[in-house]
Amino acid sequence: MIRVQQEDFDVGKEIAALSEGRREIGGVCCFVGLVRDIAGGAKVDAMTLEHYPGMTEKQLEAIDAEAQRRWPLAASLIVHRYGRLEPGERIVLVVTASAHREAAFEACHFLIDWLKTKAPFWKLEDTEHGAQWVAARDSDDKAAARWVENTGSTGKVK
Amino acid sequence: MIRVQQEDFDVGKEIAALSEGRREIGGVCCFVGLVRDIAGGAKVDAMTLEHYPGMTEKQLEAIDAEAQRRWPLAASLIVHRYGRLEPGERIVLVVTASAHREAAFEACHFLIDWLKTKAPFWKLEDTEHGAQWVAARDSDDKAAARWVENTGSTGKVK
Amino acid sequence: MKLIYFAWLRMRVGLAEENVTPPGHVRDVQSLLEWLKTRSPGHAAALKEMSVVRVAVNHEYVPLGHPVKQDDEIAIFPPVTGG
Amino acid sequence: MKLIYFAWLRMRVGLAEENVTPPGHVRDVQSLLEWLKTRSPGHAAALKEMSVVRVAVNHEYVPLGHPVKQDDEIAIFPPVTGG
Repeated sequence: MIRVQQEDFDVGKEIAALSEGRREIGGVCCFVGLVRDIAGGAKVDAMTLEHYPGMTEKQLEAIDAEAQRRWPLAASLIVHRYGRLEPGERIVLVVTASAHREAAFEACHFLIDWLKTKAPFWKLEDTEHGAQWVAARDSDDKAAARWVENTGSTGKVK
Repeated sequence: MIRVQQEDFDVGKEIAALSEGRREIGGVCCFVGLVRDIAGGAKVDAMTLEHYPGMTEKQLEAIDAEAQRRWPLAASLIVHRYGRLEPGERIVLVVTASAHREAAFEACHFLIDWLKTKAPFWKLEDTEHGAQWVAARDSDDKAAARWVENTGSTGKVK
Repeated sequence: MKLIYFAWLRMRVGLAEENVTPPGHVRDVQSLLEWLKTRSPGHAAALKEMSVVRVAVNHEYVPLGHPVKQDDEIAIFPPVTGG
Repeated sequence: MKLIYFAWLRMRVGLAEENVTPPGHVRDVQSLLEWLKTRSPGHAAALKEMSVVRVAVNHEYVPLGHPVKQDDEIAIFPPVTGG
């Protein structure tokens, strides 16, 4: 399940809703991304997340479906916010639930790594040096590259 | 930070309390373990978690300190329940917060793997075939073995 | 065709979107981008460094050789930075 | 010394804890466990399969060669299954 929204989300409620009545679930893994107050050494006052409505939903749906295909998940959720956010605010939530913790961990890690390089969002930071578009990071590309499937492999690439 | 308690916990509140006002945090990873309604093919009506007061806290403190030493964490939390729990109930919560998501993910994964083989808890399951002590699983030992430090290495053992 | 720009690419072009009818030789993404560079100094500046330009046709990422048609929605943007 | 048992080991021994004063030759965990087996059929049954017996002295896991002293708190239990 995916959602793209301007408003904040409640992590506890999202997890509870996802696992409610699903008693085959043994483990839930979640990741919450927050706005940091520092970027490249400069103080950040706020950040504006721009996205591409339509493509965002389509890409997130595809990413979510890929996780469901590659891991035995009972449920999964991606919530991504857009608009103006201040330091400390939540940006993104990924939740995965499975009978087994390993699948929950791997799928959650995959989802955040994957969406960082695929979902059409762009961050504009208001810093003490003015507004700056965040540059894509090599480390994010490398993190995503770990999850590229080899022929016949379904897990994390070692 | 660690807590051992009989009562339930609120995942959203725990995460919020841990990251409150800490604007250097960019990512929070959490894991929630739940009671499943099936164990080894048998229906589970309830589970009773026994533990060793005193040693439990000491081991969890040591595990938490080890995560703090091995990863650049802004904060971490382990909450483990004991007593009688029914399917769907929360057993354990692990939360890690860091400037960077990779550290948060690895430390969270380490903490749950590590505590499963080190924290003195024992599960007694009420199943349709009577009460059964849960046997330790090889897969848990293997999961924990990944995190054994090689000389000079601090990350996940590949 | 409908063109949409995002982030600093949008700011350099000076437009969030535009409808264009390129000449007949524009058949793929590569030739579309080359033609777009000739439309204005803003377009040229935005598309100067191709290593940081990504293209989606009808909401899917595509390589430079991907064909473009008059009824396509074509988005042009820098590498994404969400999450 | 104070002995504490947990989980199925406790049930087999039939005691949650007991205070014992072992003979002088009991100087380490190994010799303590051997001596305990002679105390009752319950103890013997609980400690029969040593591969599933873990020992902590004063809240720390220890190997079989670890020394034991009269004022130690010694816990004997199966592999843990929390989390």
